[in-house]
Amino acid sequence: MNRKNGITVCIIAIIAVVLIYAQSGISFGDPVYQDMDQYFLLNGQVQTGGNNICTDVVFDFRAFDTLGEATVLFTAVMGVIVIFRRLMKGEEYEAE
Amino acid sequence: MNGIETLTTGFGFWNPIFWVAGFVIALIITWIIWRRGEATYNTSPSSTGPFLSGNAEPQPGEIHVPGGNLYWGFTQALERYYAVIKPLHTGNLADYMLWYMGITAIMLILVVMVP
Amino acid sequence: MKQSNIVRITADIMFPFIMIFGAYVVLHGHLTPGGGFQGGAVMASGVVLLLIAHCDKDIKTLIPTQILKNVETFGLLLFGLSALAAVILGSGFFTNWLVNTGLLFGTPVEYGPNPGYLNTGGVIPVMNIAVGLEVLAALSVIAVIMFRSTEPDCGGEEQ
Amino acid sequence: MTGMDLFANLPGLLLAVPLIFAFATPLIGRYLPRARDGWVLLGMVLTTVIGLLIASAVFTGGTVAYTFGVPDPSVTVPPDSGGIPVRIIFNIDAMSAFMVVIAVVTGLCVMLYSLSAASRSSGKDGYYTLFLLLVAGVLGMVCTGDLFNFFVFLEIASLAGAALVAFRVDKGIAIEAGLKYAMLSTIGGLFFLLGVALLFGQYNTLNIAFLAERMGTTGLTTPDAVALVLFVTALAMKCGAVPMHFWAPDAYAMAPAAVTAFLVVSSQASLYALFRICFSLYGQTLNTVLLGWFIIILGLLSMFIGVTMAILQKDVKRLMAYHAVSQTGYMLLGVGVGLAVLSSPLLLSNFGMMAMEGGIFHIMNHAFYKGLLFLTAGVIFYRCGTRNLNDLGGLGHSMKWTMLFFIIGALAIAGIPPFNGFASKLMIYESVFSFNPLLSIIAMVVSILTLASFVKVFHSIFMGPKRPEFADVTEAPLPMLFGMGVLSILVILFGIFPEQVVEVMVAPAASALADQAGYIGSVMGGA
Repeated sequence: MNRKNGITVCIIAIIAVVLIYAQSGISFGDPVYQDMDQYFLLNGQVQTGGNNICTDVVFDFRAFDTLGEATVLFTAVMGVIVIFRRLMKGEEYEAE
Repeated sequence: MNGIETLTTGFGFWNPIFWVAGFVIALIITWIIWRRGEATYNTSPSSTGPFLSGNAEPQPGEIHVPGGNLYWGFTQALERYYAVIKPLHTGNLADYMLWYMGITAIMLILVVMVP
Repeated sequence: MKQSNIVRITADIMFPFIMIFGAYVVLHGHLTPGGGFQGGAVMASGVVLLLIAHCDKDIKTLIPTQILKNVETFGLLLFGLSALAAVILGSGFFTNWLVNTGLLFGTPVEYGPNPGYLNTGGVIPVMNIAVGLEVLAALSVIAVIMFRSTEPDCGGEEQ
Repeated sequence: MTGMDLFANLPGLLLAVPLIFAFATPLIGRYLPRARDGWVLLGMVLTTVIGLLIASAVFTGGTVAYTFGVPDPSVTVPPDSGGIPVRIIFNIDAMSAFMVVIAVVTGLCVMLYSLSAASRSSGKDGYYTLFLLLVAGVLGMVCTGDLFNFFVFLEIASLAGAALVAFRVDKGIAIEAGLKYAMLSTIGGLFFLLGVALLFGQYNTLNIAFLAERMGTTGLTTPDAVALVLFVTALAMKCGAVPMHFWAPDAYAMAPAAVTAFLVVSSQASLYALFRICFSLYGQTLNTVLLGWFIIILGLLSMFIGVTMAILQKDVKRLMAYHAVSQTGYMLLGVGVGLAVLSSPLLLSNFGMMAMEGGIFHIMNHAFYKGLLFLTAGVIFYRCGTRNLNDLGGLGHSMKWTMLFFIIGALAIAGIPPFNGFASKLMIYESVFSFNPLLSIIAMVVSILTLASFVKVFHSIFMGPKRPEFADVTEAPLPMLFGMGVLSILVILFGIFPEQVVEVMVAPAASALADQAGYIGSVMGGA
């Protein structure tokens, strides 16, 4: 058991160190390429009519992703409804 | 044969027509062998039925051969292999996670160390 | 377990304010920070507050699950159909077909600072409202069902 | 609305139809319960028609790029953006179209089967909703040309799959299996998202084609390599490659059989994404030999450990689940060989393309015959109420059609001619043999063991005298037989006419996968 805990700690440490090392290669706040961000800032307000560029990106430029995220939430709700439908009723087995 | 074409793999080929032809030829050979057999062979149960030390043969339905251990000999032969492999399938979510993270960690080391 | 009167009355008083604040965040999503997800979560927190304060009452009559489910479906269908309407109007899926038309949410906007006009943004406010309703209902349904299922005397979810 | 507009918007509708039908299903199930079965079937049929239309358009006219949110969806790069694609783009090339065909055909068969298989369960609204969402998730995963969009659909498919695994609560065992699937999928998805973030932070775009172009100009940086590892391990785990396969037997065994048949397709969508990222995103930028060998080793381990574990099993569906792991190994082996020789045009044209075609063809064949096998296992459980091989027996007397379908599926998975498994396995054996004979020999040994374990299943379930406890077992209901029948006809047809399938669908898919410049050009315009 102790050996497994040691391995777990080692693995997590390795992943953390490598990820920190990897992201240190990217300059935060000053990316090499900025063209897509600039496009949103310059054209977002006029093209979509919204003052809030975040919402413009989320609901216009990437609205399809937002539909996907809303679907994820809907999936979670359906999952909860399905799983809890008989947990409390004492019926334990169900034929396929 | 338009429609049934040969699947060429670059090294060999596969054509269902040839396969069917081979199947038919095998059937014909079987039939020839069967024809050459002894026609007067006694097919009554007294000569083909199992001889169970003089005991009555059990009715069909009384015998059930469970399939679970059909390859007992095979698993015995690979006992040492299975002794390693089987305990890995613990059914414990933490172990599953550990394997996934472990492979990720090994690959990360490989990628960062080997340029 | 019965909560004290202070908790119950405070929850009752807070509930409309939380809902109004959430609705504000949803409706002004295209002008100020926030949007459908954030405002919906705020409104759902109001429902959960009500749930906690009145847990001794019959939750079925307090918060009808079926209405919440219908609201959720309505929100998602509004989202999907407002995106699909663009296809019916002859352009691509998810095109912002209301913007700069001068109709509902269609006032054109100039580049640069402005005081923030509510009647802008095209389908963005429509989708914000749709997502707001969906998130409100979805989070509330999850909370209500899990809460009801863990109460031993309340019984499971009706199907 | 003109017909042209509708046709140009088919890729959008491919996702819109299952999603909107899924959203409305709870409402219809509540207020018009009689119309529900027809509603979900209509949704699935519409999705199938749209998917097949798109696939035929792609196979005849080349890659279809579809941009979301612009008046003309075929314009991928806005004229005023300075040559960068800013919106979400569906980039459906031959490989994606190939996966779409698999998903819609299997989905339709499984839906037909479900109409009677789920008739005894409660919570059918949730079942059908989640199934449509799973179909939508898989279709989104295989169509999208955008990394974050892929992550979103990965989440949808994972959550819907996990909820469906837990659908039969079954004393909580199914919920445990669903929880394992959900946890591993979520952790894998989050690592994937971390990789996406590493790429986005450097290149300021999420479009796969544009990322590939920018990565080609700057060369492979350390964050790129780390992101590649995160992608590859997360997707290899999601497709059930050994040694990250442990969730697969648990989840496949506890899910309803119809769901399992589609979960196989869901896993293969992850496999597709693994190939897509290795070939189209990283492609020539990195040392493909090392990555190719990593995938080959994963494939070998999957094949061998999967089949040897399968031989031990006493639960029909668990046994088949280990075979699913084992068959995934063939696909990894075939495409891994193609990846290992990608940088050498001579070797690629000698045997690399053939190996890739074999591996890709095997994806389709596996989806069909493994779907068929899981459906027959579901019929047996539906009629007999047990999946234990030791209790079953003598069902061949009363379930003749099921037995026939099982034989077809079992012979196909073992690679016996003239079924479809043989065609793709032949392609893999012969091409891998010229890469490295040892790999090919191992693949053949695994095939023999596969046949052996299916002989065991066949013997235990169908052979022997009729058992008294199953005396009143009758043949499966008609919709179930119909769903299985369609799949088995496909299995036989693809075995008899493999060359046509390879020419029309598999070879374009393989060359689309190997052709990174073509993939970039389809979005960015010009190669």
